[in-house]
Amino acid sequence: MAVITIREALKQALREEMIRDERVFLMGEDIGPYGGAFAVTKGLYEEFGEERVRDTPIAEGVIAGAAMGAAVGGQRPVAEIMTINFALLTLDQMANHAAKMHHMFGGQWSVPMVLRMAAGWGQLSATHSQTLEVLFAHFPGLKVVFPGTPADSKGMLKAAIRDLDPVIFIEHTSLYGVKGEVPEGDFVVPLGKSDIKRAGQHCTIVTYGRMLQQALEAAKTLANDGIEAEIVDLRTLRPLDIAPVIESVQKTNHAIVVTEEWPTYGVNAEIAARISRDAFDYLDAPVERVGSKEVPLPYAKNLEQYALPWAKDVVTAVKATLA
Amino acid sequence: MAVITIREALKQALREEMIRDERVFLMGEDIGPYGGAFAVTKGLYEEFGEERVRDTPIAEGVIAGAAMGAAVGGQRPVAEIMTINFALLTLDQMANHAAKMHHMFGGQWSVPMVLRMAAGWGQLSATHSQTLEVLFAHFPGLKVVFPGTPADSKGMLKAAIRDLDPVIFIEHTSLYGVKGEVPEGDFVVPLGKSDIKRAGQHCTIVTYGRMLQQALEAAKTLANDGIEAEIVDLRTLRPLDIAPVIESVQKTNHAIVVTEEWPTYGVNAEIAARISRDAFDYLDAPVERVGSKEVPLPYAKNLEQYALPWAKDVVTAVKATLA
Amino acid sequence: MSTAAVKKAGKASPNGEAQVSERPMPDRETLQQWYREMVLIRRFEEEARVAYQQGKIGGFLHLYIGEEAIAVGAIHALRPQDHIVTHYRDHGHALVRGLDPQRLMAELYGKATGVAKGRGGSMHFADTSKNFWGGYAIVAGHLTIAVGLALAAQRTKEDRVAMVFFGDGSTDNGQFYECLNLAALWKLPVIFMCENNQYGMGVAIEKASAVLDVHHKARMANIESVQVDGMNALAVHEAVQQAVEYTRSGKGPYFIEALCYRYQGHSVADPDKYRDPEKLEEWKKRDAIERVRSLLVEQGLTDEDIALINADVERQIKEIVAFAEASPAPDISTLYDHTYAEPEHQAMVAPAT
Amino acid sequence: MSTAAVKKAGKASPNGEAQVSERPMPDRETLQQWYREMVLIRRFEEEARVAYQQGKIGGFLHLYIGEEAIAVGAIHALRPQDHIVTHYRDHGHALVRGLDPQRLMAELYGKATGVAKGRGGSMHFADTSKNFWGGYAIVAGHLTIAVGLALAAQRTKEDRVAMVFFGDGSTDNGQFYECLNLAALWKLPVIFMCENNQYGMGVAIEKASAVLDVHHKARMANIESVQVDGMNALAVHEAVQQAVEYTRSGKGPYFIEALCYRYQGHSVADPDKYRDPEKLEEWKKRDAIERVRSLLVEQGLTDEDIALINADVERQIKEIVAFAEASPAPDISTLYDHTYAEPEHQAMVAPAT
Ligand SMILES: Cc1ncc(C[n+]2csc(CCOP(=O)(O)OP(=O)(O)O)c2C)c(N)n1
Ligand SMILES: Cc1ncc(C[n+]2csc(CCOP(=O)(O)OP(=O)(O)O)c2C)c(N)n1
Ligand SMILES: [Mg+2]
Ligand SMILES: [Mg+2]
Repeated sequence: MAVITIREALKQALREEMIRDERVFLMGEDIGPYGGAFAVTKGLYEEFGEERVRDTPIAEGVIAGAAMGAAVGGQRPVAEIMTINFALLTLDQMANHAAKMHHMFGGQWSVPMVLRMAAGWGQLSATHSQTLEVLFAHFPGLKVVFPGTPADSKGMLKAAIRDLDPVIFIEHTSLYGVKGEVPEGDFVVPLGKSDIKRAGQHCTIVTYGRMLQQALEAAKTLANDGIEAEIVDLRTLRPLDIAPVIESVQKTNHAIVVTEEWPTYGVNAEIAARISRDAFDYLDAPVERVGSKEVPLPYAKNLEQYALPWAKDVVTAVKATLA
Repeated sequence: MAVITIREALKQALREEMIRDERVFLMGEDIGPYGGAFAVTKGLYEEFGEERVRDTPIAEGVIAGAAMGAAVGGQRPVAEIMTINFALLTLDQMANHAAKMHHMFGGQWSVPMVLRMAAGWGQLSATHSQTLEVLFAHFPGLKVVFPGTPADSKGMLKAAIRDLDPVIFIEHTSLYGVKGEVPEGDFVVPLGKSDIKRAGQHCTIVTYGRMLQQALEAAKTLANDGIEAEIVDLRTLRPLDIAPVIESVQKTNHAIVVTEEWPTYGVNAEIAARISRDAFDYLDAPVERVGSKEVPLPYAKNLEQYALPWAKDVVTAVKATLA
Repeated sequence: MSTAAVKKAGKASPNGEAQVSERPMPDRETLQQWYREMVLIRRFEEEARVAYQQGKIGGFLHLYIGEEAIAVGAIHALRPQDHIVTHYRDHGHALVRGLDPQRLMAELYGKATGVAKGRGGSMHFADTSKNFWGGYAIVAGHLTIAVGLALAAQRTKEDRVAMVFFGDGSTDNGQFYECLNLAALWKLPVIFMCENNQYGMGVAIEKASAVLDVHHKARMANIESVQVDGMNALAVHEAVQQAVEYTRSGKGPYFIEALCYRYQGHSVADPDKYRDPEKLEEWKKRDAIERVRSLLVEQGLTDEDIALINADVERQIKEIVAFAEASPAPDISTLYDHTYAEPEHQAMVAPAT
Repeated sequence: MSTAAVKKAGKASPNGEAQVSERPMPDRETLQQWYREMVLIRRFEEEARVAYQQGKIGGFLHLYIGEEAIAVGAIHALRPQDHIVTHYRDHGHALVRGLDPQRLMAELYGKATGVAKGRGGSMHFADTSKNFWGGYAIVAGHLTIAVGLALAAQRTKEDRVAMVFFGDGSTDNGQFYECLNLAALWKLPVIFMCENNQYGMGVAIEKASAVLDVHHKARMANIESVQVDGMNALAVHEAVQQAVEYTRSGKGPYFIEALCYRYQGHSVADPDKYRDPEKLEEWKKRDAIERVRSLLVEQGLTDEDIALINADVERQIKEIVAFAEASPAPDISTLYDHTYAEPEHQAMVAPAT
């Protein structure tokens, strides 16, 4: 198996799907000659030309909306919103329109589009450092995907492009350089399936995205202290596959939910609530929650790093839960 | 004490604050001669004139944004977004700008604005029937208020207008006609304080907004069966005053969270997660959750009524929890 | 045929200068059909209003009465493969496009036999077999769908245009502007059809827009635009024919502003206290149905001929209402249907009942 | 004074027709000050770039180099009470407005002494005591703030205008359009100052906008507009003086498009591979600092005089950097500060440490 970065994995997925299906095209800000703000689409403009790799104006509403309309018209658009912060400007299109169409018109047609966007930070200050997946995940009708490994990034982006429903596909800027094995060939990872990324018997860590990598790191540290953490990677936030989470907690009797967002009213809350209810009789301790401190993320490096969650915070939370 | 409707209570609050403070003005769609889509501002245009009661174009972004700018400039704007569904178009302004300014610029100034909006439904189909408070509540820097009685509606709207921070003030169309006692005089209810709306010892119902009224109704039914429910009305969703909730559950050992939204990734989840953790040793049963069925709300009356949560659903959930 | 009538129809050229039409006047059969359709729209909505007042129809009911000439003139200038997207005031467009009136009324009644299986109601008529992609209730949000449909047509080199209907109030919204710019930039085959009834709910256009000649707004994006008399189906028809030709030839989008006036409140629930009744009476004198009726009379139809058409509509209306009344409500067990198109994900959301 | 220079400055009238200026040329002291400020901006940013490359500054660093004439020409036509709102490319505006350069550099370094206490960084310079309401990083989102500030000024009948800076790329966004319409409709005293450097990141204006003369977009909202040479501080200054007079007289908003070209990539991290180096060289020949320098020479300054100014800037730059280097990072304990302005709610969010 080839070892590649998440950036490369994403590009492979886009490229393979564009070769496979003429209906697939890309649109977004700076994805053409510039190669994408995070270089995910680099080279695709040169390979496929400007008809299939379309630079757009800085107009997130119509980027999402025109992609949606093209999907209604039989195309398979993959639109890119440069960062998830700007995706607030697409919520009307995605949540009031794309999410509703299939249901509201009685199933007459669906909206097979993908809206890609990058979450992340890096001394970018408050408006450019958010991890807002929960805003989309709240809406029935949308699917929300947030992979944390190269294999999942490739396989789930391919699945998202082939999916009949609107998919919000979230990447994380600090993951683009993460390397891992990706199977060769037409490798597709189905949406809507949580995945055990590490087996363990002492506690369950539920996570996704960047925090998956932090959780894996934490698990190594914990293993040195004899604590074997089981890591469940949600990968898809809607529709949510909670069964593997509950099964794991039934075995470990301890759960820690680890997300990068502000935990309050975040994905974090839903998972904690579900575990607390569905594994009520199995929990030996309250479900612990790890996430960002609840402030707009500051620019200064020391404040930023302090406000964000890291592997060490996961270690602390696991130990507190097991104490 | 006068018995008035929530609609009347809101109007009184607006009117009194406009008389008290020249800086207070209203802007929004159809709030002028039309009197407001739900008649909350009826008569204020005639009383205060078009400078202070400003009809706007159908442009939610700049309604929120210009109100924000006016607040920065020392005014006390109360902007109205006709329904919360259209408030998706204000999220960039409220979450990326209003929520961040005070923190991001090191506390130099604040944004004393109120953004009023109506949640609700009534055979309006999927795009006009949402209860999306959680989207705003996720953001540190915003305050989110959702009152459920005439007294709270009046007192909290007055508090919101006087508050130095940006406040999302959510009303519910099916509550406008609800009547109740409202103290005379300059009656202000502080933001950020949960309130016990009914004392009881058998279980705790946590709720707000329309579901407060449904919970009160359910409590009556339950009382006939000898079950005394304690009802905690959150009223403010951010900043969240969870202590009264936890104290209540420590006493009743049972909790049911009742919200109108889709519970998944909703306010519902956060409250359930907090109770499950902070009252872990007191809970005799998992925290039960009541909310809407997780579909875009359909037009047909039978489907709509079935999909929404009612007092009877609260009764069922309480009984299941106590069983 | 009388050229006078066509001149009266006021064919307008791009960017508004009036031109003498060179197009033939629609023939008598066509005009008769248009007349019948306009009467059907009006009667359909009058019946719907009654049903609404009886509580058989819920939610919002936005009537198209007074604006019928636009739907008839515009949609008959399109071909079946052309896409249509519209707003919540969608009854007229759906009827002219040939959606089954019985299933439309059933939709208003919230019945399982409705075009959207009772999920959408008045604001969300749709029928994919007619390339009628729905009425939408978020002001200006739906314009993007038409832009996207046009993009799909352009990508596949299909000979199709997309037409989107919207009101004057929508043209103050940011989504409108983003659509204009992208459509012009990419030369997309989309026709923007603005129904300028001069009000957005209770707010007069003067209080909402810095530009009163709405079609001038198209020019900020370098889009050809024209204003037509929206009370005159022939004028609208000519303008749209011209727009379709322009757009099909690859020149990009086109913008038409049809001036009109709604005959009643914003929706049936609106008592309409903010408009001048005299002004409304002025507009009613230019009634679209009356205008085509008198053309038909000019062309030799007798009052009896016309009464026959009207009676036929009445017969149909009875069938329509009867169908809606007799249809079953959707079954509660179907609530979760169509949340997702992918079967496995749909299975995840539909709890066992 | 030389009228030639003023003619060269190319004063333009509303809606773009060139006019012969009747305004006096700024005096020598003024020009000297402008020169010094432009040099300061450029040197400040060059130092910042070095510090960025050394890892002392993080995040994004968008340089204003090449566009200095706009900030200098525009902001000196405002009065202290006039409001300023700008985008992330905000160093130039802040320096000209008189924000403390040491505290600005400290902000770039993420220090507690920064203008935003290290919370904002490069994109978020602000100082309320200077009516400088911040740089913002969401394209077009910040225009609403200026519209609102103008509304506040209008409400209180204060003699103030609000000026907002933004790029050409912002003018394709829906929020831009909504701002134009509302400002025109309510006749708000706001001056839209578009810095048209012809690129939005790596996308050329031709690929993003259906209208290339950006100031024409203002006319769609019935806003007076003008295009000026953004490489010429005098031309910008004249246009803004005219705009301020217009706007103060109650006539409503004004739109200025200043044509320019950035000298480097979108941000320091951008290798700028998508632009034609020759075209960039053409623009550099019209360098704003050079232009004012030669005016000063025309007015009798010697090369030595100018070298003295430059040396003084160098001295200041050293102090600026030294201050930033020496300042402390914010204390971790202050993380939660300023989440809310209301003390009791602030107390609710700041956990005990
Ligand atoms: C984004 C949004 N804002 C507000 C509304 C509420 N609303 C519904 S219709 C309407 C007026 C629209 O006017 P116009 O576009 O002129 O269409 P008309 O009803 O006159 O045909 C308003 C404000 C909405 N549906 N969507
Ligand atoms: C809403 C939004 N979309 C995208 C971005 C990413 N972005 C930052 S700057 C920029 C280009 C803006 O160009 P322009 O307005 O011309 O300003 P310039 O940088 O040229 O001064 C883009 C696309 C953003 N910050 N905000
Ligand atoms: Mg209208
Ligand atoms: Mg630019």
